Amino acid sequence: MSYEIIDHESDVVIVGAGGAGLRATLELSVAGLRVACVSKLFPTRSHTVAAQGGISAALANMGADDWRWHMYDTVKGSDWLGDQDAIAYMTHEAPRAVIELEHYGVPFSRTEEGKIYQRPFGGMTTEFGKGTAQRTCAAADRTGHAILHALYQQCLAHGTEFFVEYFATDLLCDESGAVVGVLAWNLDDGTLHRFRGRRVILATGGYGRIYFSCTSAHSCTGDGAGMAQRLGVPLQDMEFVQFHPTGIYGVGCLITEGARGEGGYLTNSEGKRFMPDYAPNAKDLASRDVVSRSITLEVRAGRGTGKNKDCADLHMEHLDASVIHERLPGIEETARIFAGVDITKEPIPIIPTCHYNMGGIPTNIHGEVLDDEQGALREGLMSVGEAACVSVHGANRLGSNSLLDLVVFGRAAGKRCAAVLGKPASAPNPSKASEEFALSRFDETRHASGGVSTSELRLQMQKSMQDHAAVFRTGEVLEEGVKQVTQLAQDGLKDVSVADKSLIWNSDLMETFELQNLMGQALATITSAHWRTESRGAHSREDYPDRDDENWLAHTLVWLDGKWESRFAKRPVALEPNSSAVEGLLSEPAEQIPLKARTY
Amino acid sequence: MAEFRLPPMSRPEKGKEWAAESGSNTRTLTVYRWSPPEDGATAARPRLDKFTVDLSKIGTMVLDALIHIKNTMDPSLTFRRSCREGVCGSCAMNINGTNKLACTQALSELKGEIRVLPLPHMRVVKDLVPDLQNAYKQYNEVRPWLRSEKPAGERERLQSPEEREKLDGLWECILCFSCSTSCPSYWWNDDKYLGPATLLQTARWVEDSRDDDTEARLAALDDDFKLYRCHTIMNCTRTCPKGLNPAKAIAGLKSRLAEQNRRS
Amino acid sequence: MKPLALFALHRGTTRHWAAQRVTAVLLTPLGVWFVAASINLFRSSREEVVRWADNPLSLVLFSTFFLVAYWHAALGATEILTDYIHNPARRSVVKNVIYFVLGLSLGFGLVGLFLLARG
Amino acid sequence: MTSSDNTPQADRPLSPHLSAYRWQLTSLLSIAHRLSGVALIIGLVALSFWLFFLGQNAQASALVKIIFFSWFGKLVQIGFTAAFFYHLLNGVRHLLWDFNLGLELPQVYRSGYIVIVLTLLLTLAVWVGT
Repeated sequence: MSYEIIDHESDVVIVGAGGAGLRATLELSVAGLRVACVSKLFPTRSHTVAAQGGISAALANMGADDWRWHMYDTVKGSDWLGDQDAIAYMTHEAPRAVIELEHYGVPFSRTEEGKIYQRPFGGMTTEFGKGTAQRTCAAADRTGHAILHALYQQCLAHGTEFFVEYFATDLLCDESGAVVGVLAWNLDDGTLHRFRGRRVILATGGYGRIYFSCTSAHSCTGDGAGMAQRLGVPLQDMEFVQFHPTGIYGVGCLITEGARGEGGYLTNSEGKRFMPDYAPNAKDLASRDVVSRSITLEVRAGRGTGKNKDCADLHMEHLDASVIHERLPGIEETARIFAGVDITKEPIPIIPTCHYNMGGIPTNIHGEVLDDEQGALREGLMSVGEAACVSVHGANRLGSNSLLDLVVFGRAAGKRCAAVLGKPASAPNPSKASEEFALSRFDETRHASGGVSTSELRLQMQKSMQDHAAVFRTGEVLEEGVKQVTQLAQDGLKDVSVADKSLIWNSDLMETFELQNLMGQALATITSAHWRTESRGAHSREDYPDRDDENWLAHTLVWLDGKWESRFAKRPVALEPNSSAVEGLLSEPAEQIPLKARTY
Repeated sequence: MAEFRLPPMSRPEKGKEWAAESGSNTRTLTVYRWSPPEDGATAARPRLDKFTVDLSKIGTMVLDALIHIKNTMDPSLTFRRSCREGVCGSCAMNINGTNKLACTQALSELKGEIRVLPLPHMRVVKDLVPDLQNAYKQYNEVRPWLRSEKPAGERERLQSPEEREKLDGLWECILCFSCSTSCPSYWWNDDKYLGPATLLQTARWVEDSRDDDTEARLAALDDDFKLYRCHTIMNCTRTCPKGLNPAKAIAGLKSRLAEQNRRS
Repeated sequence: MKPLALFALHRGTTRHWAAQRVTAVLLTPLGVWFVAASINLFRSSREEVVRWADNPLSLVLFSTFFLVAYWHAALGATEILTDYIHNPARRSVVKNVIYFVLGLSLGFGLVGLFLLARG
Repeated sequence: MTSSDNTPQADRPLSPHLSAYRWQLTSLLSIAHRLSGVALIIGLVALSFWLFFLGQNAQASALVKIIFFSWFGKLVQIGFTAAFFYHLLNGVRHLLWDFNLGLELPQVYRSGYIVIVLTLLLTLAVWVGT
């Protein structure tokens, strides 16, 4: 094994060029620090591009609104697992963040007065749950596309250096364990690169591909969290996986909640609108976990639609064709291509589909990674976006809060780096051992020649997760799942084979690295789900149907050791919104949202 | 001189015929293959491999077939893909003679044997992965970001729904470069002609009521090549997987530039 | 775009583009006239052609058509050369050769026309 | 967009283009416009020389006449007529496009077919009707 390694030095290395990575990159470029943004995808191909409905902010363009109402909705949506100080910060920052995006050139849809158009979204209310809020700022139904492109364009405007189609395989540390860089593989020419920096920000997105059916892109393989896990960093709240109520039946492509925001609704095989039975007030705009469970219950009760009676119908044919054309053109296209449905005439068959990972690398509101239950920081390492868990989404994310999360915390992380790092300075060197580890792992994986192909192993994992850790969960089924996935991780990965040994654009090898990353997160997800014996938000245990605040009002931290064995700890939820973490950051104090039963 | 024929070493030769899957409903795909030479070896010519897949085992799109081939027949088959729903622009390729996104091109809509090639007239990195550096560079060259001297203020810049509507059909571009690589003019002058994708992006900013740099943007196009190699062949519009109309956007740029030059 | 923009003066490459359009616009009616007028001309005897060329209106229209057509041809040829010949020096040489040939042939045509008109 | 300097770009093959891209009405009519234009340049030169010879004397014109009335000469003339009408009609199409008219794909196809049909009809009219 001998690889020539090309060296790069900067102040901050950012891994991932989706919404969060680009926002952080931009902030640092503006601050005059040297940034290297390393991404396995060309920036505008990141999964942020697929976000449809919009980005929430209490701009009050469509009627009265207040960031504290937004905060209330987010805390309630999170089933009180979200940290209230972080949520206060995010919702407080939201209007500024969205205005900033507009200034960057995002082509938002407009109101008659020329302001940013805002649509209703699930779980978004006024006056602490009393009315329906129109809070979600939209660029038709391609808001993620609009934001991602604008952020990339702003980075170009600032001359940021991108390393595109470089796959980061492992983090590099110095002798003390502080993170000082990454090892990355340039797909274009097959060379290995060492990116050294005083800080590394992981902005690698979610890991939706642990499931067989998901709305996530093929590239959503949680590479950052995988790297962090190998370093012994814990992951947080991994059992909380959001199933989006409306994925297209069979293919899993997303139909935005904005479809219901604009007036769409769900029916069962009897043609009946069933959501009012489950959520009398919010109806079809209840939060996602509630709607997903309702659909699943309808199907279980034999009232599913379709040939196999295993889906529900999403109706938009009653909407004005001009509304669809102006505000939901992408949905019209997606439904036509993937479901063969003309939404102005017929309903779309939909099914809850794995969509978002609330859990991830635990961080504070500056994106700095927490290493244990006491909140000690991992030196040099930061994380933002879906890869991270701040936590603002708690047990269930509200639609249109994820794009907000990206830009608010991407910016916060950039600001923190700029504040802490000051002027450009040289980066420390990684330790020999750390480099050795990364290099030998690269080489071993490349030459893996076991008995099972990467795709076969991946399929087994995805099926296992799908069958054992979906919308509803029970201890027994989870236990079987834990067994299966552990075995796949322990024995399967050892026995994997990489058929292609080349170095240039070897996608077989890349998919194997991705599978290694996925596997750790699949295991973290299913073991955490097994560990948490209550139902909260997206985590629905049939054997423990109630929320248990006495024992479980806490974040789950899960570590994996070298043998893929899990270890757990609880970290308290921040219930005080005006904590020291947000001191001086809120223009006015936030009020604590007291615990109560969650109904819509 | 423009080379209308491929250089000898670029001409694909007959490749391997992979063991066909059995089933009552199969389709054959002919797929362009090329791998860079391993250390010291000399480069081989590209080849066209034949794969026959059982449609009952896979999804409905060309991308599903390619993934199936990669997963079950030849793991070394390489192509870009990500969102699989037509929004990220990764999997643009030449399918049965026109450029499509493999993820939104239904197999059932294609007749006969399916021929899958990389985007046309591009340097091939491996199999179906073309080198897009030049296209990205050209995109950067038109300074595709909002430029305005006016202070933005505390709130959003106002833009009427009518002004905003002018951006429809422009901002949705996913930079897949299907259009540029369908354009013979771009084939012959890809180093100097910006191509439909990048020109569409220029139009996106020229038409934006919030952008104040229209004049400079147009003036930057005023040479023999950047804009004027467009001869309204319309292959771009014909092929755009998102149904956009780059040719129309370019026509708009030409007339705006003409008017600007007349005025000044 | 205002139609007038076509007929106005332009700078830069726009001039070439505009000139191509202006000549095209002129050639449309002139071309139709030319076809109508010349349908039988090619098959006519020399005397008939002479009689035809003797008419000042035909002569003016024909020479205009002739000149504009050559202009349009030269612009079109340049466009093709710009597309296909990448080396600027070589392109310039070929362009000049073509311009020379076109100029020469235009000259021959005009001389012929002049002779015919004189009878 | 950085890549290291030792990229083996020179080895990379060029992907198939002209030979692989499907001909369709858009590109066919476009190249036809160009080819008819080239033909017409040749026609224009021929016209000049016809005038020149005609201007000379009776002998020269007699020779020209023989050429014109030969079957080959006729064929060439029919070709020029078709090229002329095609270039003229498609040129009008181009002019409309320059005024931002008819650039939607269905319109492009419709006008394309109209140009083909009109070219055939007009050529026929000239050579059958006279």
